[in-house]
Amino acid sequence: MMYDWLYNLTGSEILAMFIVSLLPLFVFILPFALFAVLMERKVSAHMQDRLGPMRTGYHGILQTIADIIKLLQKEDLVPTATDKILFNLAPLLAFIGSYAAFAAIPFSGFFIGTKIDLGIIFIVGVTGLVVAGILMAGWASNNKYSLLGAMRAAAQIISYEIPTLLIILTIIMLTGTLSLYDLSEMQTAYFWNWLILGGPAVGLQKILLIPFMIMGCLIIYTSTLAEVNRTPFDIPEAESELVSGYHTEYSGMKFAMFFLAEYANMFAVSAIVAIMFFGGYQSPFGYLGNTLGWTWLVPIEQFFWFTSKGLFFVFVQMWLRWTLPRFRVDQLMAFCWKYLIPFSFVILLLVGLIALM
Amino acid sequence: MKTAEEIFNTLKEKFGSSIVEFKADKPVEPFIIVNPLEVDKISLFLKDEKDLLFDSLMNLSGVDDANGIKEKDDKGLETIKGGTLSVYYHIESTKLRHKLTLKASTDREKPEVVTVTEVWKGADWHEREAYDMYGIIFLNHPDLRRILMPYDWEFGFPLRKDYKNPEFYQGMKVPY
Amino acid sequence: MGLLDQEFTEGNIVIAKTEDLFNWARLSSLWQVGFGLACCAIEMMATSASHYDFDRFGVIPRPSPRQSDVIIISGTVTLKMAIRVKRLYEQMPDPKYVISMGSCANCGGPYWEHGYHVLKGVDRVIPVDVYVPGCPPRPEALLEGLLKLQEKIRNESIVKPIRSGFVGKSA
Amino acid sequence: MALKTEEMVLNMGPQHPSTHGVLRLELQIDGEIIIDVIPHIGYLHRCFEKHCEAMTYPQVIPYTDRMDYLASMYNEFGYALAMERLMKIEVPERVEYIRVIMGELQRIASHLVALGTYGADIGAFTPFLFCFRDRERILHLFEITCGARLLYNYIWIGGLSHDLHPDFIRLTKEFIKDFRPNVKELNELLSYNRIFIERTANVGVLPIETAINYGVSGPNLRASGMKWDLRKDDPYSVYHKFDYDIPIGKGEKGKTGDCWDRYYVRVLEMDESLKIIEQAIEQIPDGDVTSAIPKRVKPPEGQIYTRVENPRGELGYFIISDGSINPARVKVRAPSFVTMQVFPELCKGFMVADVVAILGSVDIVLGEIDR
Repeated sequence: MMYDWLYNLTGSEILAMFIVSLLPLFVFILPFALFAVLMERKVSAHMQDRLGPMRTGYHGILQTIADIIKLLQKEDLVPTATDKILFNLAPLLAFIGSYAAFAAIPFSGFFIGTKIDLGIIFIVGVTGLVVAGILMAGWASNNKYSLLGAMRAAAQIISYEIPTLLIILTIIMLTGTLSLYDLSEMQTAYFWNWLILGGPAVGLQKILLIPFMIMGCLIIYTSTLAEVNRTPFDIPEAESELVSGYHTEYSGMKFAMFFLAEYANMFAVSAIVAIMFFGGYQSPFGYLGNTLGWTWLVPIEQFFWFTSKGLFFVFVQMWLRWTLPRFRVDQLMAFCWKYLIPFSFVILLLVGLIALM
Repeated sequence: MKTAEEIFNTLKEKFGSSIVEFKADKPVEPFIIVNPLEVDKISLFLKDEKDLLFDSLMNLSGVDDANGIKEKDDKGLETIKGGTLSVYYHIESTKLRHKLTLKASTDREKPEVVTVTEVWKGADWHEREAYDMYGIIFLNHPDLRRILMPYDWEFGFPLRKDYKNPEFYQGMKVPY
Repeated sequence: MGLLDQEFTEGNIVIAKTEDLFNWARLSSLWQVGFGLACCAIEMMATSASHYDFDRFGVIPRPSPRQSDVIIISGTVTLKMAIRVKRLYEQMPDPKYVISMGSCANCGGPYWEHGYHVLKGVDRVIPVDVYVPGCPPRPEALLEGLLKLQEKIRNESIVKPIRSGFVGKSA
Repeated sequence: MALKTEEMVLNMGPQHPSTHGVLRLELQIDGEIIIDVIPHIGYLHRCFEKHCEAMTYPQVIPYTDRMDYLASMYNEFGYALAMERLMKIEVPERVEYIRVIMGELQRIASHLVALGTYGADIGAFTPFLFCFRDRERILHLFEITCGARLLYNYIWIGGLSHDLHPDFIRLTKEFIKDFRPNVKELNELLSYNRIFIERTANVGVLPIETAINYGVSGPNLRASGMKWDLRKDDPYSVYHKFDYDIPIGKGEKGKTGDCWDRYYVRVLEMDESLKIIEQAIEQIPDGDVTSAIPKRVKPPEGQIYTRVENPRGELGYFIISDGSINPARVKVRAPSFVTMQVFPELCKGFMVADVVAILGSVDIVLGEIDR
């Protein structure tokens, strides 16, 4: 583990812990957010017969960096009639909420922020801060569009947390663990051990599980999509209705925080789907490092597989965004309460029965 | 399907002196001049009568006839005294496929016409526009405010022929 | 003013390099206010659509003025609208730029003489950086206007300008 | 215990991503439910009618372009038609054919903007760019004909400013060939998308009696189920020589006259326009397009109301001539102006998101509302 390795290296517990917990942020999340924003623009451009950013570096690869530097030096506007404390606190909270989640995500067997046993519950809990941040932003902005957006966001995120949790519960019930690390380790070796294909179970049980797992995967992907406010569930920041929703009044770096938090969140939920159903950091067909006997290569391969899986789901999110129209707020709620939640309950029940077999 | 002349005769029979004149001497369209204070009743009749059924108002336009006495003050600014402002109604029956033009002329100093919004709802904004541009007061109109010009515009009615543009509006210079 | 603008009284090599970086960032990510006025707005939309693709230059429309850097006044500014345009401009955070697109926004265009309700040039209410002539300007003309604006930004400085009479004093 | 709630006034516009210009809507909302909508217009009032009185008759044409800037050709068409009727000018047949071709191309271009921005209003941004991509082809056709992309000054009283470019017919045929599959693509991407139907069907239903009483015309009236098209019902130009249908709303996905019907009627109309163009470029006769242009436009004293079927509905010109070279009065009956009046009726009881959907579906152009 990285912590042990660093502890041996530095000889200081605090320093080792500090570096380990900061590493995901600097090694991964910030570059990822920068990359994801660019990817979004490139994906959308190529889907729309355009080219996207072209003038900053080769095919515009420095575009997001330019955006961030620009946002950093923008004037920091705080409108007069806002609730100043909440207004300044809100982006921070949203930022913390989405970035803290990364602490428990296993990027590889070697590289994991903190190997807590309640990993999945921690992530679900800590992303709840985002809702608080959004609500604060909407309220403090003293703007009706922001308020409407924040109300929509709160209602939506809380509602869609239920199907997410029900599916997570199903998985917990099936595997008996809350730790994301254990969950990933369980689906090791080959892709038929992934939970979407029934997990490491064998025989009739595995075959019976497959349809429910696929359904569960679709449900959790849909509801996490709603939790991170992506099309077709992007009503809290619906551009054509609410200008830009809860962050209408934010400018400069505070807006960038919301912006980056959104993209970090996208990856976080994609990672959850990847871990729960697609084997996390496990390779679909063994490791080159094991074959060649280079053990140091294995974590790198794992990291590669994990990010590829995560990025693939992020790409699907973008694909959906640039294809689908968006729901109306009542249809969105109806979709959650009338379809997703009953279905997840049925899955929970039936998977429980199968697991008893 | 009825010609304008037949409709004029029907109206004349029904309303008598409220229907002033049938004018067909100029190209291209003949029109009927009616009393501005009776327009609503005439319109209602036109809409409801079985063989007329004018169910749609195509257009309603205010017009400055500019037929008063033109006066120049010492600065060379021209004002028009007296004469008339008119309202033209272009109506049509989508069922019987016939069209008709009505004209109501009113006094320039005290321009008052009865509204037809009760008859054709589409007249609402057209009348507000005529008020905005010519200052024609539509009696009984539900919401007679300016529509195109700013609500606080106090420099007169711009489409009148003797309208003078102000120098400044809210600190912004208006002329070129 | 942006956060660091004119915080320094004299230039040196560090500041010069920072300045270059900042200017590069500013000119490569000019987010525009998603705001159209009249006919020119259609050409502006065509410029951001597939054929001409504004996004190549890093220009994306933002619905909220708070998050934008450049406002393209695309069309006739009427007296009723001028107050709102001004308000919109004031809502944008510094550094902010204005492109006046089309004859109407430049000087009143075809409405200059008899337009009793037309503001003859948007520069009567807000400061304009680049004027793009045409009625309406072709998308290529708007792109040229954007390149001109980028050129202007490239030569900006974060050093406080030295004004005669104030040399050496904290003005 | 009943919860005490308060109504809220939400100001939408003049700067708002989906008001299609500078319209301001004052929404009275209870939560997200619309109680009342008050439209405020005039933010683009460019004094068209005052300019007409100051200009000579031919000089008015560039100003008509700038009213409905998405359908400039048709605005010129209507004005030229009114003047020709007032002055009793016989127009060469070739001119009429070219006008029809241009008008129908313009109708497609205008509908493409309407459909694309409607998609963007509902939240699908990609169809918007697809529509603009196709529209660019039409603009190219206009450009080789008269040199302008958006505002043309092409149709003059009694004729046209230029004859067709030699390549025009070939390029138009190519465009038609390429465009048909693109309409199919649009249908797959947007029209029959389940979420799109959910958002638009049964929303903002316009009953036919209300529509007629308000004077609503064009695709919005046809979507309510009335077969009323001035090209057939009040024929002008050479439209009677072509074979085409008038698509009407059938309530396929919801009630007749809902947003989806209004949207889909426009999709179908593009197809009918293609048919007209195809027939027109087959039949187009030879001739001189400038021969009937009068040297001096000085109509006799009189008045005329002429209307044409603009992409947005009935575009009427009411021209009063006092015998001089300037019009005494030009009043434009703008279809969007009339349609906008019925808008508050459509919105009541729906949600904030539906206001955007309804506004997009009636397809307004602010330049025409405010003139």
